[in-house]
Amino acid sequence: MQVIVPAEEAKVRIARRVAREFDEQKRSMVINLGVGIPTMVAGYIERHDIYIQAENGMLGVGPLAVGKEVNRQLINAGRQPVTETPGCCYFDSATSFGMIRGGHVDATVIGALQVDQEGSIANWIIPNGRQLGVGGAMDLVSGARQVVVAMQHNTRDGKPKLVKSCTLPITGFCEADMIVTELAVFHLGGSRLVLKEIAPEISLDTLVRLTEAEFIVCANLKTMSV
Amino acid sequence: MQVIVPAEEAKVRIARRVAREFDEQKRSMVINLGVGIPTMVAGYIERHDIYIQAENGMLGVGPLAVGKEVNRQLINAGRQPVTETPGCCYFDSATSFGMIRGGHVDATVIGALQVDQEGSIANWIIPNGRQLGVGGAMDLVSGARQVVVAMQHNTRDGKPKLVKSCTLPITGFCEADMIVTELAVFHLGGSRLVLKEIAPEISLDTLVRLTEAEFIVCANLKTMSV
Amino acid sequence: MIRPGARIMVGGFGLAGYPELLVENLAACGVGDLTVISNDLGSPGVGLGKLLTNKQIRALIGNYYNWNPEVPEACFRGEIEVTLVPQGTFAEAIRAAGVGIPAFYTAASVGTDLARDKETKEFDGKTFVLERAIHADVALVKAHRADELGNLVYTKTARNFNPLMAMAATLTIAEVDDIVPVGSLDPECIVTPHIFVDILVRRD
Amino acid sequence: MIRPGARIMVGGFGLAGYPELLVENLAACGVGDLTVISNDLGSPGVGLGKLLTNKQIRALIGNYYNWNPEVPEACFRGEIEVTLVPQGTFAEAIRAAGVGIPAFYTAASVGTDLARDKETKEFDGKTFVLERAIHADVALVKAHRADELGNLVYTKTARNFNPLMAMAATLTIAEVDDIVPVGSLDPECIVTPHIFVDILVRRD
Repeated sequence: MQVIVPAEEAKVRIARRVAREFDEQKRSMVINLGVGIPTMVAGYIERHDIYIQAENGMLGVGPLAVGKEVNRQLINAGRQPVTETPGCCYFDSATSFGMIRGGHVDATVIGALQVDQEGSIANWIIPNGRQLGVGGAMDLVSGARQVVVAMQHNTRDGKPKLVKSCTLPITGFCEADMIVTELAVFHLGGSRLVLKEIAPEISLDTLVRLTEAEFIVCANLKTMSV
Repeated sequence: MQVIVPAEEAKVRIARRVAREFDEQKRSMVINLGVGIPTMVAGYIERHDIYIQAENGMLGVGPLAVGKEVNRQLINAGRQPVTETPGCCYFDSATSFGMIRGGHVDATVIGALQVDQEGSIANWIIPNGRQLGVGGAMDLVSGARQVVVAMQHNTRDGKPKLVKSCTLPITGFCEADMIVTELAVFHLGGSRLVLKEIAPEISLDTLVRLTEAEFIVCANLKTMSV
Repeated sequence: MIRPGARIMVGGFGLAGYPELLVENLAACGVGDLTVISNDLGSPGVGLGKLLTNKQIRALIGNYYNWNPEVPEACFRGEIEVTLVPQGTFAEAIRAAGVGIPAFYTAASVGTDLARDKETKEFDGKTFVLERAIHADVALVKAHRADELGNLVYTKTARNFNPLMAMAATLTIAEVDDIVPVGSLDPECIVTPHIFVDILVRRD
Repeated sequence: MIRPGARIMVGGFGLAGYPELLVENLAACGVGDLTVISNDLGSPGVGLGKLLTNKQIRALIGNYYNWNPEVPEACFRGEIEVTLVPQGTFAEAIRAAGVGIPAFYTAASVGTDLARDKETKEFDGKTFVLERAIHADVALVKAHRADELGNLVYTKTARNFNPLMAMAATLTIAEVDDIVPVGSLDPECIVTPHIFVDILVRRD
């Protein structure tokens, strides 16, 4: 299998592109970041008025804690020790998901196993008997105002993750608003997948070949900045 | 109309009798007191581990505030300025009614316009066009573990308030657990009204004459201490 | 920011914890046809009562209007529409709107006049009534202090419905006595996180 | 105080804010056949994980067990029964039990495997799933500090499910780092009022 963008570079590219999306909205936002690539997004956000919410009960999550900063009672939803930003606050899990379910969180960035061309997301379980957990994924995709999927374009063995119809158990139907991979940026418009940006390394033909989902190409297709 | 116990004395007697009920339970309790006679109950409670909850968001309501103690931002549910007891705390109205609805408040003491022989309570409105308010009465009678009705035995013009079936709009069906008037103490047992205590001034015949509701007399009928 | 016909929520219980300045301004600007969602309506000509005296109100949703006799009078003359909701249900329904719960069940009011036309359902042999969330276009709340981000803390029983209403409206305007720098409030003691607050107005 | 077959709730998220001492004691006393209601089950042999290693668990209700691979293993061997609930629904259902709401509607999980066999209903054209309150016999919670009455305050993200679980059980036992005299805690900053707490246990 041909590697177009090496995994580590791909992850950084995705995180940076998602971060830019928020920076460009030019307004104060509250966002929630899932584990993996989504957590990396925080490191690339430049604006200071973008606040990170952790669903385990915190608004104003700072960078990961290192050394003496580590406090076992101060973690993010991925169980990583984190720091505080000024003006942060704590609350119980019902209030935390109240923010999410009530539509107060401007965006959630999540990873996914599959996303289909209608924006349905599968990211909570591979039915293999070794997994048993849903976490806050279903609440987040149904509650957050904007759902950004940040994931590598294909699986490790080269299978498409952007599919016609999810074959894995669904987290939420038609919930994705934007999908960022290392090869492309898609928006969901009227339940149709629209290609907005394409990576400089590949042609549209290559992208179509690496993508099972059907998509339409935006009239104003741009080259993804990398 | 014959006055057996003058109104002011009646109110004090009722409040004192209700207070004794809580004092005798010999355990820490949280109680909620309605406006009128119920509010007076606080003044007669002797135990120090009986805490008063106000549904507008306070646990640990102290005596009414006087003089310099008055703080416009510290009131009970009847809009009276109150004081704090040590260990008091404040919370929003949803949490406050969460305590009530969730069965955490041990008892509520409320006034009533009518109570019927099945324990249904009418205390929120007289349909005369001059009233429009329900307050927390319906939440309190359905949520508190014990519902104590504290009211004068008859209306000002001598009509029975303990009736066969309420004619006024109902606050809660079969919710009363105990009824204290200046003339008698009743319990509700298996949806039947049971006379437990009778005032020293009257005979059982007189009580029956002044009470429209049917009741059974407890084998161990006591004289109400006054 | 408040248009004719808007649904507005106003915090407070009696005269404790209501946004006095914001209500004054609303009365002064005269915008009408309002639906006002509040515990009560103050007293005649006082606090929220002013909006009724000024005939700015089309409908009320709340639970206790006996402190302001102008309300039952206007209602029975047919000038305004009043929806009474038991106080605990009212608080929970506002919270529900804030936290994305469209409806919930409660035992309060089952079988009474206030549950007429409402769906009921049995759980574990007991009957409950279905209550819908109560949303608003704008919430006017009163807090004691804010930091510059909009985190809020309250004072005593002036808290009441304010933290709930802050969550339940499209736009939340908080009137505060004091604004302090970010980081001045104890993160453990913040009652309303800034995510729920859009605009701060300081009393002077 | 915890009998075989009891439904117990335990606060905590990962290893933050769980009642370490109470869980140790529960593991030491060996009481079995438990239904454990918690966010997760710690790690293998660590925290709540001990109860599974000890075979004290009959059923789990929670939302995330991937941090403890012994859970899926035991589940798929049929040794324990696991009910997964989305985390937000889980939190809200525990609160609901505490505040006397038997059931509520949420959009989370609609149409998914986790909503199978659950009732749904439309509100304003959108579908929601009916979720029942989650009660327990005993709640084991962890707070930072209590006053002698049982008012509780927490630390940072160790708060999580603890204040909710404190409301939702017949008996609530709170493990705290510190007990201070009544009146020492700021009445505005108390998170769990003492009405919800039955027993205090101080760590030494």
